[in-house]
Amino acid sequence: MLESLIFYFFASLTVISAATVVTVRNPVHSALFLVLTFFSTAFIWMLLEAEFLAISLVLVYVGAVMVLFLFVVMMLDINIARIREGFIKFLPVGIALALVMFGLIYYVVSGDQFSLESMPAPVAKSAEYSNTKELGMVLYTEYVFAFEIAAVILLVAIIAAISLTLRRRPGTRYQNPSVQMKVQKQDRLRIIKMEAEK
Amino acid sequence: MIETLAPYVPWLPEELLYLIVTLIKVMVILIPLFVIVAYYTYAERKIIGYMQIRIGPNRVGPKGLFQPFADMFKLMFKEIIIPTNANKYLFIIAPVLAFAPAMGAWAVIPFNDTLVFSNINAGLLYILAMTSLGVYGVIIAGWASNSKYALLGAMRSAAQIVAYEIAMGFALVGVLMAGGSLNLGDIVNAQAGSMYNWFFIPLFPLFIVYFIAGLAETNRAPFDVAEGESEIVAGFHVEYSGMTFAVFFLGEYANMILISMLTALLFLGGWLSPFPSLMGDSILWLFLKTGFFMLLFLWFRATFPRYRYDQIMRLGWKVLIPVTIVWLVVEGIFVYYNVGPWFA
Amino acid sequence: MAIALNHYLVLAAILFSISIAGIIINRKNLIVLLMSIELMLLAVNINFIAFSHYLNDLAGQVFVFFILTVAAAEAAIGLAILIVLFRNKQSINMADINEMKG
Amino acid sequence: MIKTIKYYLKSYLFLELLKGLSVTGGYFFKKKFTIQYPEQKTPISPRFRGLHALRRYANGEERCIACKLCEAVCPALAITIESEQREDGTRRTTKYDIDLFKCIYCGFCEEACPVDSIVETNIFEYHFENRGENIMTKEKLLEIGDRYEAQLAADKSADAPYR
Repeated sequence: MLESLIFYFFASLTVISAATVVTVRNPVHSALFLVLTFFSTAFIWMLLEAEFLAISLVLVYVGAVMVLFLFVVMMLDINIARIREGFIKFLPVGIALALVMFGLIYYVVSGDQFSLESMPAPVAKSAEYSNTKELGMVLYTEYVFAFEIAAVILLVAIIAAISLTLRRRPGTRYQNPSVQMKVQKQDRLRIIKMEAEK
Repeated sequence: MIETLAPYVPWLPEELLYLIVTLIKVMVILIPLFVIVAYYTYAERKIIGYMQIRIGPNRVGPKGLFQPFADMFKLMFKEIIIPTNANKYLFIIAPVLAFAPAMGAWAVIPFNDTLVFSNINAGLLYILAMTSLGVYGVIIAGWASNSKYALLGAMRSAAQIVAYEIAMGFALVGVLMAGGSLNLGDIVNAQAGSMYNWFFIPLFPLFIVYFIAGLAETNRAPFDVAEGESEIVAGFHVEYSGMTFAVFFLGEYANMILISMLTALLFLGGWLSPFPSLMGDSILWLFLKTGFFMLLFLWFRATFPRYRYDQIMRLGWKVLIPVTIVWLVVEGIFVYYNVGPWFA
Repeated sequence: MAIALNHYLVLAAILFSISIAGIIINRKNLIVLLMSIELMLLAVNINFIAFSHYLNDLAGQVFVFFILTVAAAEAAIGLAILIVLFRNKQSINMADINEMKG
Repeated sequence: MIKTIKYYLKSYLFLELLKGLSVTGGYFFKKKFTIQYPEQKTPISPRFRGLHALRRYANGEERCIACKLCEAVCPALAITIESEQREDGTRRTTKYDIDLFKCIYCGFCEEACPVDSIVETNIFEYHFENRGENIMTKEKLLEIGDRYEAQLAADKSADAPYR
């Protein structure tokens, strides 16, 4: 009873905030609602006993990716009126397509093959069970190759993101603090003997 | 606890009793925390005063001991001003968002072998997730205030916290490798033995990095560019006053205490006694160690000038993260060859 | 009363449809487009985890793990492109990215 | 080479940071300089320049002879003097106003006065509660002079050897 209550609460929160993400005017608001979506989804994952992924969703998405989104959205001076052009025009098409899509998926998933009878809920895990540990076991044995590829993808993404945005502004002067720190008296100061003027 | 209470209130349904007991537990953690936060602010003013050869607050009560209450009443009765064109909801929500994760993280902190509110397996991950949420309060406050300085502070804080979280996470990975668990209680118990077994010896660079990243995560001096009184007035909370400001304040200090306690738990063996042959393990050891790091927070603030913003980023990305990565490799070698008493 | 698997699947389906609608109605706004893609991936992830739970197989969670990694990388590069675009055009309107046509 | 090694040692061992911490740590135990103001006060020099006063001679005659030197020297134009002749042929002021909002407490009036009439006392705690109270009239100045004459005379004699 409590479980379904939690499920329906967070599921409706997820759906409402997701709908707000795509309809709200201000990109900052939509980013914040996306944060809410991720957060409530994390609770739903928690219900599904995927605690490691639920926490890493909060950690990676809410803690890092969405901060990046917010950072960019707040930094750019966006003309909201311009990017909202065509919102009303495409609204019927969008809703129609979404409904069609939903209808199709619903037709498939609402069938008997996914109901409680044909696919009963698994028995609850014991307190000793550690989702993180099990996931690690699988990840570092069966999927170790895929894991390494994922690591390389992340590395490539870092390099790509940096090389895309890196630019040297011509004409700006940089100071190198470590050189400044290292400087000694004899590097800057020269004491010379000069004959006094007559 | 439920078992002991149940006979006294047989008419109460069990779920409700469970709820009440949980609430009592929460209160048992939070109320002392609030008192400590209040006196931590007093200690900060006193200690920094002493380091600047002044004597700090000494008017309210003997030696100024009631100063925190005076501050509290002042802040409670002050008007909350919402700036024109500010986003009202976000403006009010922001302090709560800064405050709630700082409180939430305390749920998994063990004070003792058995004294822990919620003994979850992924405790370390949960802590990391909670500390990363704190930045939302700052960003939303900065954006919702509709003020240049606040926005600047928010932007600085966002970039800074994302940068330092990586270093912090890597430092925690080191602890995780040494402790062999994500559960904070298990990590402390893995350090059992004498002072020599504590993790700060094999993980010394990570210990330093963790504490520095902790300073940066809590936006404390010398990394307090998000507030930066002398350059952007008060950064993200310029527009806040009264209770809303007080909530930010509470959150920041609770976070400082949290980081201090985590450093004590993860690297200094928590409640374990440094000389087990002389004195037994006790919660007092944990408080002593935490108190030392809390003092360091204040001491650093009294000593170091504020970093310039670009130098903060340089330190985070180019110094701390490489140091942690190198040390993780070194630690891997340690683990492989079962070095010392730590990885046996 | 336990929750049936198709509850989770329907939830994922709703999220997926919302994100499709989002892509269509916000087609000028690059940022919301990126966010819609994140939503879509999230819907897929819910499916994966639900199946993993009900089939008692961790493979689904491993997949989610990889999707999270790739999606984070995608978001980072997407935002980098967005910034470069804004720096060159002072706009994030999709209609302004028309120099590369045919 | 050696220099680089020394530099890296210095920065990675946090020597400079520790030095900084030891400085603040040392000051923590030093004697504090704080003065608890309303209860304790710092000593005041006899040359202290505070609130103004007009002095009298020992026989009760006011010293000011309306020479207007102070009015002339005042850089802030804070002093206004009007004068007329008395029946005994001496000249005395009828109006001697100092606007304390204009006054910059430079002490030039005191220096310029040939008869040591206008002086600055060591009173530095005073306030106004109404508009217009910032104008110190002749009566008020004389009254202050009468009240603090002992102090003023002592200050003057303490300063006299250096003039």
